[in-house]
Amino acid sequence: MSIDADRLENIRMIRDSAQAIAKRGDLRRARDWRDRSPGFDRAVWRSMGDLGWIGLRVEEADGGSGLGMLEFCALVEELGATLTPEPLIAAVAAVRLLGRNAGSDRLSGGRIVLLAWQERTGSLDPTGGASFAGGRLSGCKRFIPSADGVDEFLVTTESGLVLVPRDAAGLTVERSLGQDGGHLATLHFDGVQGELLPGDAGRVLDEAALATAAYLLGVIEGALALTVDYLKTRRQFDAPIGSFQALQHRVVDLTLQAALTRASVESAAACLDGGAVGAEAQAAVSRAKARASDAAMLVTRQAIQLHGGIGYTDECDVGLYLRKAMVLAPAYGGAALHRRRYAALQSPMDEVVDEP
Amino acid sequence: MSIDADRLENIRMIRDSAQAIAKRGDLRRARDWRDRSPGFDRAVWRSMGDLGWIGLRVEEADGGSGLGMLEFCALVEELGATLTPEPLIAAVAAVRLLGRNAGSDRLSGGRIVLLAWQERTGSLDPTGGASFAGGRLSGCKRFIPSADGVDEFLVTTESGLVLVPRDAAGLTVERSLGQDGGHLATLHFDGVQGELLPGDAGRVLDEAALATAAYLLGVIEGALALTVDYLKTRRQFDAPIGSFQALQHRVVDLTLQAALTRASVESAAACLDGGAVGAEAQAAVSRAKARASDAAMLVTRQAIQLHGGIGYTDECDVGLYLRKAMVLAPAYGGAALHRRRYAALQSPMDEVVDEP
Amino acid sequence: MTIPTQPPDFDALGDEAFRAAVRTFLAGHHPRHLRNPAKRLHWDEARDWYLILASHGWLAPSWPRRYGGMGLSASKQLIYVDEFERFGAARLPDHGIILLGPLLIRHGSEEQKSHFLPKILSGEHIWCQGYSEPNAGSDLASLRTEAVLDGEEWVINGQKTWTTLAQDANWIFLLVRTAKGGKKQEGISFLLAPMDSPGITVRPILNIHRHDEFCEVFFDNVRVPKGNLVGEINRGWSMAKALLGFERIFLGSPRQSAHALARLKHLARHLGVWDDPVFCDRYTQLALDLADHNALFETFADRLRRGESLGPDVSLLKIHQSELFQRITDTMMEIAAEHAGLLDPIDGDRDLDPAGLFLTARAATIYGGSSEVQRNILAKSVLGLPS
Amino acid sequence: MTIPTQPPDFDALGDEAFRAAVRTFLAGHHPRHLRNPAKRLHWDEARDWYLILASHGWLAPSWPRRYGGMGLSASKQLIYVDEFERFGAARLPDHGIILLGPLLIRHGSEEQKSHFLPKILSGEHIWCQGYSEPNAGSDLASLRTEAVLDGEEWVINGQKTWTTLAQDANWIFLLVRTAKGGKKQEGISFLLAPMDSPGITVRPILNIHRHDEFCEVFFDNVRVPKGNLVGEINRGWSMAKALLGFERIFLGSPRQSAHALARLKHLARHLGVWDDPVFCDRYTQLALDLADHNALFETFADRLRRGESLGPDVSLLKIHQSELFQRITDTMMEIAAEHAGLLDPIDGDRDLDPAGLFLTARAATIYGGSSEVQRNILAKSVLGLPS
Repeated sequence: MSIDADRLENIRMIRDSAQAIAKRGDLRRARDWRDRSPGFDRAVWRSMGDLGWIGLRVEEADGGSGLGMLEFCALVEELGATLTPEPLIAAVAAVRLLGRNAGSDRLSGGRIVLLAWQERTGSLDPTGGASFAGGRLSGCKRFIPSADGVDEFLVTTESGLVLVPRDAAGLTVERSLGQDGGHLATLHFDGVQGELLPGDAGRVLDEAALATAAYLLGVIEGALALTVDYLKTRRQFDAPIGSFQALQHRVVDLTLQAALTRASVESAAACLDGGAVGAEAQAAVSRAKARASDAAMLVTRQAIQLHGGIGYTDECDVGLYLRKAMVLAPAYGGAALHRRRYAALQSPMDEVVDEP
Repeated sequence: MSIDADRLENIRMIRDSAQAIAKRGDLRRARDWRDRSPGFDRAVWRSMGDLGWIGLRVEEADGGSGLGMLEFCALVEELGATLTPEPLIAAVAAVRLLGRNAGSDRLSGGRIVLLAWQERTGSLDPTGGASFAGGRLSGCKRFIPSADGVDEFLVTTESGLVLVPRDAAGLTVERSLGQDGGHLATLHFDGVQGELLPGDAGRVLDEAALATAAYLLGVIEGALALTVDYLKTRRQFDAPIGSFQALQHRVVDLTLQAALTRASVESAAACLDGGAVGAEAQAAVSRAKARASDAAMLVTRQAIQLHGGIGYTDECDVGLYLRKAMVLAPAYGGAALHRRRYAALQSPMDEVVDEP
Repeated sequence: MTIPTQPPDFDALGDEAFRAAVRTFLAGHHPRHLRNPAKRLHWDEARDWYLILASHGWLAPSWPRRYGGMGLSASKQLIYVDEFERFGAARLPDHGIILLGPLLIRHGSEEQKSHFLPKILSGEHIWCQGYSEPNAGSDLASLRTEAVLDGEEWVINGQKTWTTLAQDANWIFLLVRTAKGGKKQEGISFLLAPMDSPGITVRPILNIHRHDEFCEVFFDNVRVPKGNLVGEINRGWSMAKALLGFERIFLGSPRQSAHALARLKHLARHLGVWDDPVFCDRYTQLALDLADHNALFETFADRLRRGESLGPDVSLLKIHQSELFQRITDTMMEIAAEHAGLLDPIDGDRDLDPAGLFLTARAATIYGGSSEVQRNILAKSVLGLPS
Repeated sequence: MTIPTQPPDFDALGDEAFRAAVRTFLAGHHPRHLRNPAKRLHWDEARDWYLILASHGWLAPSWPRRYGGMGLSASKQLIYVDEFERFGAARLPDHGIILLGPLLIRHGSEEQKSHFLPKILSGEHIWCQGYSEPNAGSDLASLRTEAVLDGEEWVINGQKTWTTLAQDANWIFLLVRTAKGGKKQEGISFLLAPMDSPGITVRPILNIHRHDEFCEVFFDNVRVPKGNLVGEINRGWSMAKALLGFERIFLGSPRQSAHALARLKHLARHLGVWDDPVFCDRYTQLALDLADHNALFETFADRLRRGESLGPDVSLLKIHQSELFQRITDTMMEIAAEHAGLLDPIDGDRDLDPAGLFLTARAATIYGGSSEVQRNILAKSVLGLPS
C-alpha cells in the first residue's frame, strides 16, 4: 500500500491548490452561506470546474482529470477542514456515472448535476424510491444536498439512470433544513419524462461514502486545530487551560482518533486505487466511513466541551463543525450501518486475524 | 425506601462487629490462605457462627438471627473489603434453605454446609446437573468454593434439595484453582444416597447474587482505598502522583462507580427487605449484580494501572483485589447475564421511565 | 399584578398526599402548550404560568410562609421539584425565586426583604444573575467587574456574561470586586441594580440552537445607591456560594435523563430498532444507569430528609446525570441515521427531535460547574488528593 | 558455544522474498513447544532457540554485517519483526542484542566492541538492563544509583528494579549518577558490570502471574574497572534515550492485538457466543480498531522505509495498541463467565486462557512508558500544549 514519492507530491499539490478556495482556518464562507439559498456560491463552483475538481473521477478520455481516490480524498479533506458548502461529492458521483456523457458544460461547472440515489434512511440501496417505465419516472428520492442551487439530478432506478432537469414538469422539490444551515431536498417524481442511461451506482456510492469520510476527516482536523489553539490561549485559574493534564490527555485521545481516521481513509483510498473490487473494496470503505463518522462526532462533541461555555454559542466556530458532523456522519451510511456491512462481508475478520 | 434511624444504627453495629474478623486495610489472612488448603480458617468459621453470621438469614424461630438483606449486605461488604476467604455466602444460602432443619451445629459453625446449585457456566438455573431418583443422586455440580474444607453439600435438583456429606460413597470432588488462590470444586455424584428435602433455591440464589454484589462493593472500596493512599504517597516528577489531574479525574470516576454500586446494592437490599418478590425483586438484584460486577472489574483494573509497575507485582495487595473480582464478577451471574435478565423481565423500563 | 393569596397549609399534608396535591395542581393549571418546551422560555411566554403559580401561592417552595413562600420541608421540596420535572413543567425566569429570594431572606436587611420579596412574587421584578465574566467562568473568583463607592453610590464598571435572559429582566443581582489584594475570594460584594440604570448595555448571545438564551451585560459607570449592597461588604463570595447548598441536589435530578430515555424509547420504536438486540443491549445499559442514578439520588435526598446538609460529594450526582443525559442523546444520534442532521423534529413530532435534544445535552456538562471543575472539587474535597 | 556462520546476503533479496525466507526459517527451525509461550522464557528455556538463531546468523537483525549482524534495512527489519510476532516466536533474553549491541556499535570504543559484541552473539554474555529504580520509574531521570571513581575503578551503590530476568544474566548495563546538581538528565553515565561482582544482590519479584520475570538488583560498593564506562561521562542519558528511536515502532506493532483477537474468536466459538449479535457488534468494533491500527502502523513504517526518522507522535501507536489489547482481553473476560476466575486454561487448551491473557495485558499500558507518560509526551511535544 506504500505510495510512491511522485504520487505524494501530486497529492500535496492538490492540497495546495485547494487553499485557493478552502483556506484552512477561514470559515467565513461556511458561516456566510448558512440559512441562505442556495447555500453555496456558483462562482466558486465555476472555479472548482476550472480546477478540474468536478471531473476529478472522470477518465481523461471523457474530459475529466482521471485522478484516483487518494487525490479525491485529499482534496475533499481540505474542503472539510473549512466546511466548504459546495455539493462536490454528489456532483462528482453524478458526472462519474455519466462518464462520456458528462460533457464539458457540467465538467466545467456551467451546469450542476447531482446524484439522487436514496429513498430510505439508514440504507445504501440506490434502487429504491423511483421507478422508470414507459419513458416516465415516478416515485421519490431524498436527502439531496443544496438542491435549490442546481440544474439537474441524475436519478438511480432499478432500470438504470435517468437524467432530469430541476425544472422538469412533474418534479416537485421539497426542502428540509439541515443542522449545518444547508438544506436537503426530497424530490417527488410524478411521471417525469426522461431518458434512460446505463450505469450502476454501487461502486460510485462507495466512492462517495469514502469521500464523505475524507470530508469528515477535514472536519475533525479543523475542530481539533481550533480546540488546541483555544487551549493554548484561554486562561482560567491563572494558567492556560491547555496546561491542565486532564484536558491534555483528552485532546491526545482526539488526536489519536484523527490519526486513525486519516490512516483508515487513506488506506481505503489506496485499496480502491489499487484495483480492489467487491467485498474487499466495500470492507475498506465501510471501515473508513465507520471510523470517520464516529470520530467526527466524538471529536466535535469534545471540542465543544473543551471550549466550555463559549463552545455552546453560535458565534464560536467550533459549533459549525459539530453541526456539519451531524449531517455528514450519517450521510452515505452511518457508523452502525457500515459496521454491520463490514461484519456481513465475507470473512471480514480474515483481513486482520491471520494466525498461521 | 428510606431506612429508619434504628435500622441504620443496627447496620452500623454489624459493620463494627465485622472488624473483629475483617479489619479494613488488613489483608494478611487473605494473602496467607492463598494456594493453601482448605483456603480458609475453621477457627474463624466458628467465630462467625458465634457472631450469628451463618444463620443471619435464618428465622429466629429456627435458631437464626432473622436479619434482613440490608444487614447481610453490610456484613458481606466488610468481608469483601478485606478479601475474607471463608465461604459465607454459599453457607448462608444453604442454611437458609434448610430453615428449621439447619440445626445448631451448622448455625454455630461446627459443621459446614454449602449450597451446590450450578451445572452450566453463565446460568442461574439451579435445576440442572444433578437428578434424584430412587433415593440416589446422580450427575454433577460445579463451582463450589472452598469445598476442601467443608462437611456437606446441599444439592439442588428438579425434585428438591438433597443433603450430602462430603465423604459420601459415590461422591468425587474435583478441584479447579481459582485466580484468587482459592479453589472451586466440581462434584460428581454417582448414585449417592441422600434424603430429599423440600425447598426452592430460586429466591435464595437471588439473595446470594446480591450478597456477592455486596462483597464486590467491598472489593471496590478496598481497592480504591489502597489506590487513593498510593496516589497521596507515591512521588514522581517531584510531586505526589495524586496531584496529577488526569489521575485525579480517573479516580473520581472510580469513586462515582463505587457510589453507584453502593446505591444499587443497598436499594436492592431494601427492595427485597420491603417484601418485593418475582420480577420486581429479580430486577433489583440483576441491576445490583450487573453494576457490581462491571464496576469491580473496572475499578480493580484501573487500580492496577494507577499503581503502575508495582501494581503488576504479586507483592502489591491491589492485585489480590483484581483476582478476587475475576472470580466473583461472574459468580451467581455476570454483568451480561444480569443485564439480559433485567431486560427480559416484564417492562423493566417502567421502573425508570414513567412519563405521565 | 395579581396579589398572591395565602398559600394552603402544606404542613398538614403527608408526603404522599402532598405529591398528589402537586400532581393535581399541575394537571389543573399548567398551560398545555408550555409543557416540555424545546427552549428556555422568555418572560412574555412564561408570564401567565408565573402568575398562575403566584396567585395560588405555589411560586416559592423554599421560602418561609411569612414571606409568601410555601415553607416546604426538604422532603416536600424534593417532591415539588420531582413532580414539576416529571410533568415537564416549563422552567420560569426564576432567578429571583430560587437564588435571590433565599439570599435576601438570610442576609438582606428588613428593608430589603420587605421591598424586594413581594415584588418577586408579584412578577413586578424579574431578576437576572450577574456572576460569570469572560475571564471568570469556571474560575469565578477571578471576577473583575468593579464597584467603587462614590459618596452615597456604588459606581460599577465591567462586564458580565452568560447572564440568562438578561434582556427580559428589570433587575440584576451581581457579584462585584470591592477590594483588591489578598485571596481572590475576598473583596467580592453582592449588589442589586435596576437594568434600566444608565450605563447598562445588554447584548444577547445566540446559543448553539441560535436561541437568545444568554446575554452579555456591560456596565459603564453604572450608579446604584449604597443601600443596594446585600450583606457585608467584601463578603459576597461566601454568601453566594452558601446558596448553592441544598439546591445542588437538583443539578443531579434524574428527571432530565428519565425524560430523554423515554424519548429514546419513543424514537427507537418509531424507527423500528426497538427490537434490535444491539440496541436493546445499549438501551438496557442506559436504563440501568438511570435506575442506579435514581438510587444514588435517593441516598442524597435521604440525607436532606434526615436534616443533614450535603457535602461536596453531591457533585457526583451532577457529573453522572449530565453525562448520562449526553450518552442517551448520543445513542439517539446513532440510531437516527439521516434524521440526526435535520433541523426539525421527525414528522413534526416534538417528541422525536434527536438532534435538538442532543444539542441541548451539550450544555449539561458545561453549566452549573463543568464536569471538569466538579471532578477537581471531588478529587480535592472528597478524596483529599493533593493539589 | 556455537560460532556464528557468516549470514546469507539478505540485501540480494527483495522484500517479499525476504519475508518468505523468514517464514521458511521459522517453520524449519523454531522449537514447536516454545511457540506463543504463556510467560517470558528464562535463559535455560530459551537457550536452544537463541543458539539456533546465532548459528544461522539470524540473531541480530539490526546490527551491521561486519559485527555479525544481519545488516537489514528498515523495511526488512519491519518484516523480520512482523513475521516473528505473527509466528508467535518466543521472545529471547534479548537485551544484549536489541539494546546494548546497537549502543556499543554507536558509542563504544573499538576495544569494547571487539570484546563484547561476539560474546553477545555467542550467548556467552547474557545481559540485563539496569535503568529503573524504585523512585525513578516513569520519571527515570530521577535515578539515584551512584557511581564514584576511586582510582581505576567505579564504585557503585544503589538499587535498580524491574530488571527483567536479572537472575539469568551474567552482565548488566546500567545508568548511574556520576554528577549532581544541574538538570537531572545531566550527570548520568552508562556503565557495564559483571553480575558476579561482589556486592551485587539479586532479588526476584513475582509479577501478577506469580512468575519471576523481574528482579530488584542491589549494588553495595560494587567495583568495576574504569574502562567499563561506555561513551562520555555524564552523557549516558541522551545515549540511552537515542536508542529508543526506530525501536519504538515495535511497541505499537499490531501483532499482539491481532493474536489476542484471534484468541477471542476462538474463545467465542468455543463458548457458543460467536453468533450472538451483541457479541458480533463488539467483535466487529475491535476488528475495525485493529484494521485501522494496522493502517496507522503502516504509515509509520512507511516513514521508516522512506528513510525518515520517527517523531514523538509514534507514541500514538503504543497507546492505541496497548489499550486495544486490553479491550480485547476485557471482552474475553466478559464472555468467559466463570472461566474468567480460573487459573488454568479451559479444557487445558493454551489458546483458551482468557484470564491469563487478561492479566498479561495489564502490563502493556504500564511498561515501555505508561499510557499516562505517553500522553504527556504527545500533549507537549506533538500538540505543543503548555506545561
